[in-house]
Amino acid sequence: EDVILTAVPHQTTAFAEVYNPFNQTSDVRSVRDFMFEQLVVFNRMQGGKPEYRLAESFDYSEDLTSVTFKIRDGVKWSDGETLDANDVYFTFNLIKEHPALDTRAIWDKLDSVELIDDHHVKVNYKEASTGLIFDVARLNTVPEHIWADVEDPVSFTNPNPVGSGPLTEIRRFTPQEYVQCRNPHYFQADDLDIDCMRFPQIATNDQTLTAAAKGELDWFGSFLPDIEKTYVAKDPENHKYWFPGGSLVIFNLNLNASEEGNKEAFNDVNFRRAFSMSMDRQAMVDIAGYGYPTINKYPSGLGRGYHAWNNPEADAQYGQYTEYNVEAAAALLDGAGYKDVDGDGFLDTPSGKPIQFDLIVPNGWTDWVNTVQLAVEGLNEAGINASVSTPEAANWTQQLLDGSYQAAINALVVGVTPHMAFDTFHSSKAMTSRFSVTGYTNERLDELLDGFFKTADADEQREIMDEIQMILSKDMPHIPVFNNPYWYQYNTARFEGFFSAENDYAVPTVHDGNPERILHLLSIKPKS
Amino acid sequence: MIKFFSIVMRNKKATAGMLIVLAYIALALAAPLITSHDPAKRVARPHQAPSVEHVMGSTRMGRDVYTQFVWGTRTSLMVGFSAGLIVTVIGTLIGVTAGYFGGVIDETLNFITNIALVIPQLPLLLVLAAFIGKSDPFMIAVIIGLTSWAWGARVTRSQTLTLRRREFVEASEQIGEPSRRIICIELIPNLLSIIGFNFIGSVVYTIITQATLEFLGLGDPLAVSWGNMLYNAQTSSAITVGAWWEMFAPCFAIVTIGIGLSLLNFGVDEISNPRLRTLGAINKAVKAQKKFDQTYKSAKGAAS
Amino acid sequence: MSFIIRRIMFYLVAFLVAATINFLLPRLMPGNPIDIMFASAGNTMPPEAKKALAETFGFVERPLIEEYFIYLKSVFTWDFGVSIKKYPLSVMDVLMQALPWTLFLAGTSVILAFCIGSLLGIYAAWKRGSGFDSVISPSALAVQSVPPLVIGIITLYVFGLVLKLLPTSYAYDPSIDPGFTWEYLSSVGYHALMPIGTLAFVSIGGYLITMRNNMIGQLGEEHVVMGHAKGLTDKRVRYNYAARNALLPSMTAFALSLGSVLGGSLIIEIVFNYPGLGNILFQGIIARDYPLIQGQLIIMTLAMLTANLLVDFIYIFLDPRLRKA
Amino acid sequence: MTDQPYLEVKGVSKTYTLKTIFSGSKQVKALQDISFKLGRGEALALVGESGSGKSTCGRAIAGMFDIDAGDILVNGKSITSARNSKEKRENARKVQMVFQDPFASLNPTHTVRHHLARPLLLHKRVPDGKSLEQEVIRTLEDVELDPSVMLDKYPHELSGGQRQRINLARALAVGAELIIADEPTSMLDVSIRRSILNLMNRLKKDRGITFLYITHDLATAHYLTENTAVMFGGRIVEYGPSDAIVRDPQHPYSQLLLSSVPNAHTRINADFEHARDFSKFADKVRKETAESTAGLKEIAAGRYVRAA
Amino acid sequence: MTQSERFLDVKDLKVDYMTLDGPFRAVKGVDLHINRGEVLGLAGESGCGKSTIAYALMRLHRPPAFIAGGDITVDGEDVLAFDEETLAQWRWSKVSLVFQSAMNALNPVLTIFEQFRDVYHRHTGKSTAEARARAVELMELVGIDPVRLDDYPHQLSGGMRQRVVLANALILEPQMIIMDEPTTALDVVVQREILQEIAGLQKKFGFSILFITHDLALMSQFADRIAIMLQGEIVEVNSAHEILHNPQHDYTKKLWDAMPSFEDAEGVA
Ligand SMILES: Nc1ncnc2c1ncn2[C@@H]1O[C@H](COP(=O)(O)OP(=O)(O)OP(=O)(O)O)[C@@H](O)[C@H]1O
Ligand SMILES: Nc1ncnc2c1ncn2[C@@H]1O[C@H](COP(=O)(O)OP(=O)(O)OP(=O)(O)O)[C@@H](O)[C@H]1O
Ligand SMILES: [Mg+2]
Ligand SMILES: [Mg+2]
Repeated sequence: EDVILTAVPHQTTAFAEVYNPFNQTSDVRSVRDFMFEQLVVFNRMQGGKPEYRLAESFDYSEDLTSVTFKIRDGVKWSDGETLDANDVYFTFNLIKEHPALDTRAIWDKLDSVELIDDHHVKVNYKEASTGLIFDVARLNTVPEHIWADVEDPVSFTNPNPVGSGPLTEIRRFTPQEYVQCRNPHYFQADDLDIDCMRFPQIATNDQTLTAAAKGELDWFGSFLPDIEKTYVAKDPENHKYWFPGGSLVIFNLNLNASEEGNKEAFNDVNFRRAFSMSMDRQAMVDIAGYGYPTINKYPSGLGRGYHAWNNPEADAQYGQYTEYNVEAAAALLDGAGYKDVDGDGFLDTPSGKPIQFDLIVPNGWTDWVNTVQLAVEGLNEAGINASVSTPEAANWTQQLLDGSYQAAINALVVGVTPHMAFDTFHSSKAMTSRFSVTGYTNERLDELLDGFFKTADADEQREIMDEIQMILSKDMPHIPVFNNPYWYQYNTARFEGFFSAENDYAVPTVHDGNPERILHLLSIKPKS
Repeated sequence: MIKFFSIVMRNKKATAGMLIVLAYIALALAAPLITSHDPAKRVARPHQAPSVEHVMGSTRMGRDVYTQFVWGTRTSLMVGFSAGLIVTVIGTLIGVTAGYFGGVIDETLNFITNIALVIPQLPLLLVLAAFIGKSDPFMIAVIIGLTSWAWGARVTRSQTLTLRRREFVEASEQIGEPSRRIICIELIPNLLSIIGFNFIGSVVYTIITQATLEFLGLGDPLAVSWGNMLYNAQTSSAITVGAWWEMFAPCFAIVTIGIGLSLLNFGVDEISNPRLRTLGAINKAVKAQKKFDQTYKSAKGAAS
Repeated sequence: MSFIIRRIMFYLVAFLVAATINFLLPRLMPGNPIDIMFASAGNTMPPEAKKALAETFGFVERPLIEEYFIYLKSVFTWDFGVSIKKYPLSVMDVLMQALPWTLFLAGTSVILAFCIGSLLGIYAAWKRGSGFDSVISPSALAVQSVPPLVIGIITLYVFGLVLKLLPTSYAYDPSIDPGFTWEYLSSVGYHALMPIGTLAFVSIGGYLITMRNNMIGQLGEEHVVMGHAKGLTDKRVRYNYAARNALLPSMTAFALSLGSVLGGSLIIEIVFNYPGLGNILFQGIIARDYPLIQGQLIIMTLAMLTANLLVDFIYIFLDPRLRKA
Repeated sequence: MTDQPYLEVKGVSKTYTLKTIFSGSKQVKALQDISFKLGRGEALALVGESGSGKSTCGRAIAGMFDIDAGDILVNGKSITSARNSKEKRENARKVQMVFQDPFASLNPTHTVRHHLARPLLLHKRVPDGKSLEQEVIRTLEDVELDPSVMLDKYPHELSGGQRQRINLARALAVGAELIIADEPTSMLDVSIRRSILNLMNRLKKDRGITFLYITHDLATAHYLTENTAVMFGGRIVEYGPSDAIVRDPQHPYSQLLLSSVPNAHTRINADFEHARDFSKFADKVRKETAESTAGLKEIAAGRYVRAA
Repeated sequence: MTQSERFLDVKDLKVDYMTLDGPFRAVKGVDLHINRGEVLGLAGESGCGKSTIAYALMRLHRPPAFIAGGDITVDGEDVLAFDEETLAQWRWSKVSLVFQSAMNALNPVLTIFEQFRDVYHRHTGKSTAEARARAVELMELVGIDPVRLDDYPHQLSGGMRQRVVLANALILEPQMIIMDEPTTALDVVVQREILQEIAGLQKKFGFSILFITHDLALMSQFADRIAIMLQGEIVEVNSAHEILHNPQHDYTKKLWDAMPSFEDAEGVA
């Protein structure tokens, strides 16, 4: 009798067979990590501790401009062929040749890749970095003996997948469900107690809830309204969830806003602080977010997930500005010279220009829309003429990217260290992606951000991070409100060993894009 | 107007429909007077069951359902009536013009109408609504209005064609009435019931479609409307968490206004369509005949 | 020009016009599909990779007219390109996967609704003014004016969630392998029960009312009275004399709804998570999957045109007056 | 007959093309080479079998469609010669049509006043509102209706005879000089037919209005008109003084038509064989008449017959 | 006249139409009889209730009409006492009906033969082949080529259709045929053809006819007796000869008066 774990890594209306690990849009989201493993997984919950997968270790060169991976010995592809450095080398070159496969754009920063021997691959950077490895090590190595003959690897559906991960065999595939089973040659077979994973097609949160409430799902992550009532209460013994903080939700105020009044206000730190103080973060978390997000009152936006990096100095000096206090916000504005000049009931800038802006939020992102509505309530109360606008997601992105927005809600992807989120303020990144659209630059900050990965010394990094936090807390270029939850629910009726708040070993979600899910899979065991 | 009401009152269904519609219109007009909250503001704890303070409970976002219901009526009626107006004006114009002038004009307009009829409506609406982006209720009304006139145009055209063959139109031409006047003075008054039918039908269709679009998340989430109430209820899984009132209110509203308008339409149709007009009398006649047959038979039975 | 040739011309031109609207729609609207594709994912896909992908999908900057001809060619060769959402599957593959389900779901329900609605309509007209008529006809009307959406939600809630009688999702039990087995077919039927029921339910009203009104018209016709005078049975008069003629206008509505079948079940498919075209279209719209949307609209238009053609033929078949001039 | 006829129809033809479903199109020759003259204040009856083109002929004269060939002169001027809309309207004014169905020719949504005031206004026959009212009343009196009760009635409140009078009144209000009456009494009750006929007769005699009277009914034709044209299959088969045609029809179809007019004084022949023979005979006449292409021949002064 | 000679006997027939303002009496207590083999003409102006009587005699009146009183006896049988099934069997086999306009009386979607067959089947239960034979016989009787049996009504001319209806009425050899303005829509030549046909058939088979028309001249050519109707009542019944030469009631006189005859000519010679 096979041990089958039911999981929902992705919502879709129908599955279609695509086992190409470079495909970003496929509905089959159990290809990466479970079918094709990465070189190294950096465990975010453990401060970026490397968990070696296909690589057994890596070494930087002295000047930090190259890194050499030692590929694990004795790893076999699911068809029995040996996996070695040749495959890794082949894969690096494959994505170099086909930029559409290079989804993390690593070849922008790579100079070359060298095959040292059957067990060693050396990756040469364009410049020194200790951060680039987070992207480089995520490479999903594919078998050279198969992919070398593939004509167009971009549109290749890889119908008979040969992989290196724990589950490589597609036992059953229908548009409504597929079952992915054990790799007969898995290198870590001893730690794998799951024979198969079953992936039912589920299209909406509602349907997830229906299935989950019936206890049909073992490992999934979905927004479930009133989770205590709708899910946990159905089987309090086994229905569990854990929502660690993830991506950082912020408000972007466009420092280059086209409206004079807005620009003047946004460029005034007092205004930004008053803005921040008008945010009822708790209500946002509780009402818009159903209590699931993690409130973020770090003036730098650091977030509880990186609390280990926290600089208490920043809290002490600027902590007041992330406390909800509309009177204080109003007083601050008043003191800075904001008055209602034109008598419309809202404040104008010290130079007498009207402040009026829409906070844009993508239509359909309900929790955000509600968050913005709460934000506007607070802002209006403080005398700021803000309103909500809900363009389509595409339009929202567009406005962010071309800088035509005034103010927006946005989220920053967080990485292994806080560096990733903060790096969006690096002047070189300005306006290159929707994450770096504030228009704030600071030379000292650039230096610090650059320096962070130039060193492998932990204390030095710590110092740099402290100063970064001070700068960001002081200037408050963006207004953090909360960290989105990592959506993660599980059911212990049939399995145990799930990560949880008590057993917080790694980010626990089953979603594609969470490399740590491989660690999670290996720790799940059937209940005896 | 008075005539219209007295006609409506002749038919029970129409009267019932009329009352419902009037009730909603009153609700929409009196919205500021009969609500004490801001429909878009948090005024209660999330998902409070109906109580004296919040007679229809509160939404997940802590808004007052009753207030949203009442203000939503405004939106729905506004959208329904404006789209209905657009549909009716375009449909009537095209239909009457095609039917009256005939020939190349008819062929052209009829062709356009037929094309508009074969282009799948709902999908097109969805695509348009999604692509236009911020589709506030008024925008939706315009989109629906501009894409849904074909049916009305077709019906109006065929009715105009019948009328056109009626001799009074030919007589008007004979005395030298200009076309414009013939259409407006001679034809349109005779088309009123069809136009009314088309209008009311479009209003129902629009209200339903708008709610559907909003339910699918293609509307403006900030608008206070029944469709958004549904959408919000759906995204907060109101039913699953037991907050049935959040879902119930918009469902009830859409269903009753739909029924009200349709009954009105049905009744007006029964009144204006001579074949359907006499249904009440028919029922009475059937009863009268039955009664006669019985007395006849019993009289005969007694006699023999 | 004979009628047939004129009709065929009409169909051709209508198709072209629809195809052109189809072509222009996405191009006139804002938003780039590739951006949308990654917007919500929070993915950090770099511009280079995006551009490379865009080219794969055929989003190459070209003069509009050139693009139009390429598009027209693709329409006539049934090659709508690659779906963005379901990349690397072709649009045709995606649609063909969903098409049978929608055909089954919507086709069955339209036919059901038509049959039940028409029969009830015939009976209501026959007994016009009676208790049956005065209850069923306004109710039909009421049902007709209730959005499918609301009925869908209510049935889903009552039968699926509260009573737990019927499945709330899928076209068949996912653990069953498709095939010509009793297990599979019965599962398909079981899963289709609620969506088909809902769809049929909402459209019965329309057919009932149309049929009833036509029928009342027919019942006043002299040939129907003659049927009675000839002493024919009520049944024969009802069906062969009155209903047969009253059916003609209803057939139009019927065939047209057969035509809109492919899009008509959209809401129901979404509510019941049914893997049909409507669901696909909706996902396509959200994802700005232009090739998919275009392919789908074309197919829907084509279905609509086919249905119109069907109406033409049904008319000729049912009404001998049209067979010859 | 005066020297210049008021109406002259010269070789008028009209063919309708019917579109069919499968095969190509079918042509109906509704009028073929129709010619006749009609003097001012006179009346001409068009009689003939159903579908022979009587109404088509009337409509052609009323200018309701374009004819394929020939010419129609009213008062010596071709009706197609109008160069601008004013002339056209003036032409249209002179020739008015009174239709068969008195109900269908009145707009159910308007009152009698509307129906009469519009033509008066359109043709500027009134200087102001007050004289308009007087003019409307006068017109009503012309057709022997009581203005005090009629003015604000709707068509459905009127009897058939009253409706037909309003139709006539409308034609008068326009200022018609030639009235084409297409079976104006066939939808009326027998008992009021006579009064409409009398009215028309009076209009003809007292007002000098010219009538083209289209009918099935030879007796009324005889009663109202000076001349009669018998039509069959889009052609005139016989033309001449009504009295002469009634008493002594020359063309076989005219004879057949006349012999078929019910006569209260002769019992119908209830012999089965006779019925069959009559039927055969009628078919023969119809067939021969249809096939013949001969032209009209004058057989006496003002009497024309087509060779059978 | 003995009772048994009376094929149809109607006493005090009252027919009402139910309107929204209450019942409206269209037939106000009519007494009427037709002897065997007799042609009774029923004349009167439009709306006086002629058709209403015709329908009521076969109980074909449909709501909002209803029979409010009276007796109808046909061949000694009480028609008003029949139950539905007896009534259906009785119709057409004893009394048939030729409608006002044959154009609309035939079912447009059935072939001529099918319309013969369904009535033949229903009443005799005989096979299609026998129905065919009978239909051919009847078509020949009314002078239409039997190959037209497989045509649809719209493919026949108005006169032919009227004859088909007539043939249809004869199929079960009824003892009476009610004819409601059987020739109104036709031109005089065709009208005469049809009328002679009817007269011939009547002579041959000897059935009774209730002949309804508003054309008095036509009626006096054909009927044995004539009843004049005015607003739901019969105001005068007499032999055709008497009605023609010696009308009693004012209304009858007015009817005669209304028809210009050739003698009325005022035209120019
Ligand atoms: N608009 C039309 N389109 C096609 N054919 C027509 C049209 N109007 C008349 N016809 C045909 O032209 C012929 C003459 O028709 P018309 O109406 O003039 O006959 P009529 O003598 O007035 O007959 P009736 O006595 O029945 O009124 C008929 O065969 C008719 O079918
Ligand atoms: N469905 C109806 N509802 C109400 N009244 C009706 C209805 N049908 C007929 N009548 C009335 O009944 C009366 C008799 O009608 P009927 O049809 O018997 O007249 P008729 O003598 O046959 O007239 P015609 O010569 O026009 O056929 C008329 O006054 C008519 O208005
Ligand atoms: Mg005519
Ligand atoms: Mg009658």
